[in-house]
Amino acid sequence: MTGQAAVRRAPGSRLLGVVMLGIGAFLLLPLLNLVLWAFAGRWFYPSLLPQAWSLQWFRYVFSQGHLTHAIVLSLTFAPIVTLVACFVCLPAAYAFGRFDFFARRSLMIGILATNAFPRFGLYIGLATILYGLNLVDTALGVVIVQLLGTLVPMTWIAAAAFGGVPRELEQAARDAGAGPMRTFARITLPVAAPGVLVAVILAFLAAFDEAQGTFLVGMPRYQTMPIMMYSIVAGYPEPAAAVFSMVLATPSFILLLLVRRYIIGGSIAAGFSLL
Amino acid sequence: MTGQAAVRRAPGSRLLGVVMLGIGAFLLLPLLNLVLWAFAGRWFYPSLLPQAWSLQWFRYVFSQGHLTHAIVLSLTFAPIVTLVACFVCLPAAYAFGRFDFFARRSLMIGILATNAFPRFGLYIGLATILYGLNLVDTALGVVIVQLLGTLVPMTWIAAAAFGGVPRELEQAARDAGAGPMRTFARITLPVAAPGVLVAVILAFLAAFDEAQGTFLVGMPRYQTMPIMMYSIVAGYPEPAAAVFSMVLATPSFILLLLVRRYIIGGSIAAGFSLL
Amino acid sequence: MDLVKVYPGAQKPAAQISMEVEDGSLVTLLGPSGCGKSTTLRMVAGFAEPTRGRILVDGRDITHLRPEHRPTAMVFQNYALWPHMDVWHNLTFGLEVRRKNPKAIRSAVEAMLAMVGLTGLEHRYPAQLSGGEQQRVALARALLLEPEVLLLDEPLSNLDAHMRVRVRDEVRSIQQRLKITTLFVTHDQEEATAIADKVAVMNQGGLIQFGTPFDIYWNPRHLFVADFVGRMNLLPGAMTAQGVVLGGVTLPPGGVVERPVEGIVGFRPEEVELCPDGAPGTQARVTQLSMRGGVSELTLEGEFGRLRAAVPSNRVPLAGTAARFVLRRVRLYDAATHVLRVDRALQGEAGADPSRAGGPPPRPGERSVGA
Amino acid sequence: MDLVKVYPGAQKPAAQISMEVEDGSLVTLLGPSGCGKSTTLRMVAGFAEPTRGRILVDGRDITHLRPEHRPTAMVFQNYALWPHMDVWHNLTFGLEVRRKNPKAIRSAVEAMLAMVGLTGLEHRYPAQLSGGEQQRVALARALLLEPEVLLLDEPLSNLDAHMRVRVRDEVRSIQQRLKITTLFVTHDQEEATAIADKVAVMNQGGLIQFGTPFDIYWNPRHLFVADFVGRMNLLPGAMTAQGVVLGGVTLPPGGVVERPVEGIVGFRPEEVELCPDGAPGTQARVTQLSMRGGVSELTLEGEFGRLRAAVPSNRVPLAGTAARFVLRRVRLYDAATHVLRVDRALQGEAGADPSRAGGPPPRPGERSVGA
Repeated sequence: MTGQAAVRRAPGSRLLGVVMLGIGAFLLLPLLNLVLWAFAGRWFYPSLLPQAWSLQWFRYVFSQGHLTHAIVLSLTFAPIVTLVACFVCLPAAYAFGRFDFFARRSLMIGILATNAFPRFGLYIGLATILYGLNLVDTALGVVIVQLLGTLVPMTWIAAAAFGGVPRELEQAARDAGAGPMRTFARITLPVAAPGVLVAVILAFLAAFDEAQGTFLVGMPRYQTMPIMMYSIVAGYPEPAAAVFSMVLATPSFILLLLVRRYIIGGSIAAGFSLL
Repeated sequence: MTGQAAVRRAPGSRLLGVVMLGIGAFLLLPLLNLVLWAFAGRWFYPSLLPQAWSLQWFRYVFSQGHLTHAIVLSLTFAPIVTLVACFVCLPAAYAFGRFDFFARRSLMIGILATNAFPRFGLYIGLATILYGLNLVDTALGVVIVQLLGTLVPMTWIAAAAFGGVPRELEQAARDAGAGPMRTFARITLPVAAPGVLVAVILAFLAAFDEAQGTFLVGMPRYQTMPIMMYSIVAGYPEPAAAVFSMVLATPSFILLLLVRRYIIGGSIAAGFSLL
Repeated sequence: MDLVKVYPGAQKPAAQISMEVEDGSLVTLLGPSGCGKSTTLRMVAGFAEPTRGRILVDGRDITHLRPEHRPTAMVFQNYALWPHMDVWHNLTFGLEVRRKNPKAIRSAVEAMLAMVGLTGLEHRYPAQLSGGEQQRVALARALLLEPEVLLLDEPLSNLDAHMRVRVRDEVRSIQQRLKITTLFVTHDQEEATAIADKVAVMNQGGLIQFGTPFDIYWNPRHLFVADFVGRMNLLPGAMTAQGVVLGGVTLPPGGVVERPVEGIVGFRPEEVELCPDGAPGTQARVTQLSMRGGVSELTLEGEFGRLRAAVPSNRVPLAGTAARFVLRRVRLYDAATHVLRVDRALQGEAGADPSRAGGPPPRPGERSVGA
Repeated sequence: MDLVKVYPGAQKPAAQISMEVEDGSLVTLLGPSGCGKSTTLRMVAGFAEPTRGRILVDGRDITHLRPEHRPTAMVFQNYALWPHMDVWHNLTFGLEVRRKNPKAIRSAVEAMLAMVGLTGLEHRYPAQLSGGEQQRVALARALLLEPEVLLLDEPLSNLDAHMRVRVRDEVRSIQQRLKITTLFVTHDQEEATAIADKVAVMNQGGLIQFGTPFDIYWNPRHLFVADFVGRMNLLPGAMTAQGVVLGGVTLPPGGVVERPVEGIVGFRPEEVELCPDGAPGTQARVTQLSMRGGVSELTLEGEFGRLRAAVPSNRVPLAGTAARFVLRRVRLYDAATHVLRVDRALQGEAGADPSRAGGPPPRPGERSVGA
């Protein structure tokens, strides 16, 4: 009854280890593959690694006018959309996080639903409206359609950030003699800053990666990087696609690295506690 | 100093009301537009509402072999992928939620990163591997590529559900004389059930809506509904696209309605507290 | 003179209170959770609005002032220190808002740091402080505002039992030194009576009794106060000319009332006196002992029911032995209205030495209300 | 006879304890948070593994048994009621696991429900119960397992102050009725001494003192115990032949020790005795009063420093007046090791009546350890 009866060993821990390794490989191998292709000089079957390394495919991609134009477009639209989203959504997020008003819950759930919902339908509905307004194939139309994807991070996560500032912190500032504006500037905003930053960055990434809506509204003039991906797969050699994927992933990678500690700190989690 | 100095009025509440209304309209109008188009019999500019209502476009869509085939394909793949995800991910989720092991955090952040990352790059990397394995344009390849999108809900949310079961509940069961298996079956699983259900449903929706990976791996044989959306926009009349969008949205709508109270209950939020 | 009045409406679960607080005194608002004591405090601070009534400080009506214009300062239950500022900036914020000159700020903050014993921790952030230190920063921050009324909202509830007593004494000592009018909200009756000049006992949004700790403890005028503050034996029974009737048994010391009254009989454990051997008294069995420092508490059982008695820890009988006791004072509360009807000190026939017990001065009949 | 021994290793912040618990007695593990008391309990229950040492119950080594095979039952701090089962199924689960017959289960559970006063709540879910009710369900669930050792992990800490005292008495009464060996973890010293047969005071993973509540309170053998349990005046000072020296002042009652000893002088507020008018004693000023039910505490200040004295609430001098006092008993702790060196009862020269104070029996010198 004593002896080898291990008390604290996880049941089936060896099997679990295998599953974990599998999941890890499933995530890592495609990325690794991508990197290998991007930096490969020569790579022939059945070798596991390229026979020669080179940056030739990077030079190739950046020499294609189509592709560099898409990169410039993406890097222009995403910041603009993020900025617009800040102006529109941050006040709303503060209201969501701080006040209780008519239809608050419905609105928040509505915003969340657009994220879980198949967005293509929503985009089609939006596109026909933009068509009626003669905004299809215009920069404004692209901004509007990309704005849709930034709604969730900008309202939910920023609302969580504002809502996560304990009311007592603001009350203590009022108590100390500060008016509402000074209280917001000196207390609420600084305390909420990490969460708001996460929201802004996720909004940027949402705009940057948006493909379906931009495809409906921006084609053929505004072919951003995610849209270009479709044609690159068909019309360019494989290493070029790998390089282009890596370029597409670079901003996400850098920004996620920047906000990693806030995400881990749980500033996103609070959003759900608002409902 | 007293009198009209309102103490508890939200600053700029009227402006905020306008912003809120704007956001609401931004979400609602495209949907409304979609519904109007789907049920429109005749609708000519500049009328705000159709001149006649009809179900003709529904009949039209369901009479097109291409489209019904896509519906059948989607409704076949999504359940299969969900089932596979259950078998692979739920044990992993339990381990994430309950035990502390080597690289646990890195793995969880890795999984989350795939969601915030532009997935197209990942899909290209995965597709080239599947190409090497001769799995492109096969059902197995489609299942594998759709599995990628189910990882986040199935591990994060289910891990949160398991992790949210207080250890003491399990310990109390052990204390009462139940072994580990009985404790899991009678205590852990029932208590975690709502969160696990949410995870499964979100995994189903992720598989159901997956377009980019399936596009790379499944074309031309496996054109699921989300992929068909691209061709329907170009090749079919507008009301058909609206109807097809609505059909695509139906499962999401029903399932989200089902799990609404659990989402509101916050079973997703717990996931972030695990890190 | 401070005059604080709050009469909020009844539609919300809020407080209905009307009381005057003396200048420089410490008043505790005591009651179970949800009794409206915190709401009352928040109304004084300006974070909640009374539906009716007025709040006056020094005769000035502050009912409709914004919080930042009120002469109050609050210490929050969770301290509410600003996490992105170090201790120094937490303390100077309020003074900077008031545009004090930097030199005056510097010296005031340094003096305050010395007073609360935090010198040297100026550059720590709140997260780097212990609970007790955070508590003192919060107190210092409030005191630096030189409020006319200091408001403390369960300031000790996040400290462990041991720390709580220490900080409590510190708060009291600072309050007395600065002679600052203070409202102190707590749900802990021991804390409330230990620290206060006066205690306001609240329940279900209403003020039940307002008086000195001594008064609240020995002369509870309502069953709720008797039950909530300290330990009180409360048993259904009656008072008759022959004595107190509990469980059908008449307890000897007679001459309590002329006409019999029924209700709930209440007496403190300290008001139960064990008789020396041979002296008359009600027979009982000692069933349980509980050491509480210098005083121990025993459970006595008999036909009369079950009651608790307090005895000095050096005179504790063994559990299971027999004992005799008399009551030194009894109160009777109306079973329906819960209001005090009779309060009588009893002359112990047992010939026990009245000066011996740790209990209160018997007050012969002076408080009898009814009957 | 129950024998419980735990000697965990030192690399983790865990407990180092070696003690025997008598059959049928209630032992409280008392200490500040993080002292290892909960870890000790979890080791007995089987949820944590000791790195060394053994745990014996009735002579049987259970150190390596899985939790489900141990003769222990635990009441968790947060109750750990299964939220998806109603009260009835929470209570029957353990019995069903043990394959008792349904009839026996039914009657056992019904009897238990009656005992803890929950009859009629069988079909409520935990979320529909008050904190006190949940607590009783948790206790009932543990008791139904008929454990040889009942483990309670801060079972009262989630109740409000008032409820805590009530449930505490209930737990003690049930424990005594069933004569069930119980380990009770708490950080509240009042709770620990009130409920226990014996108290184990722990700090930083070690057992500091193990004894009866009386022993722990009056004879703390370590500075930590003196400070943590009850209120103790602790002042740096010395004992000399002339008397106790505090702050340079020699307090009169002489003949304490032959050779002077320095260290930290400790005495309880109850061991400070106010002298009647005219009687000799050390002069002091009363600076603060604190009502604590039947006993009040005052702060005395003078050249000797600052100390607290306990007096019956009916003999409280006014704040600001002068008073004289003598010490009835003093202890001296080593300033470096914190261990008790001297413990002396003092014959009050003041001629005060030793039987009067609520304090302990003076124990003339019997406990003197050093010097």
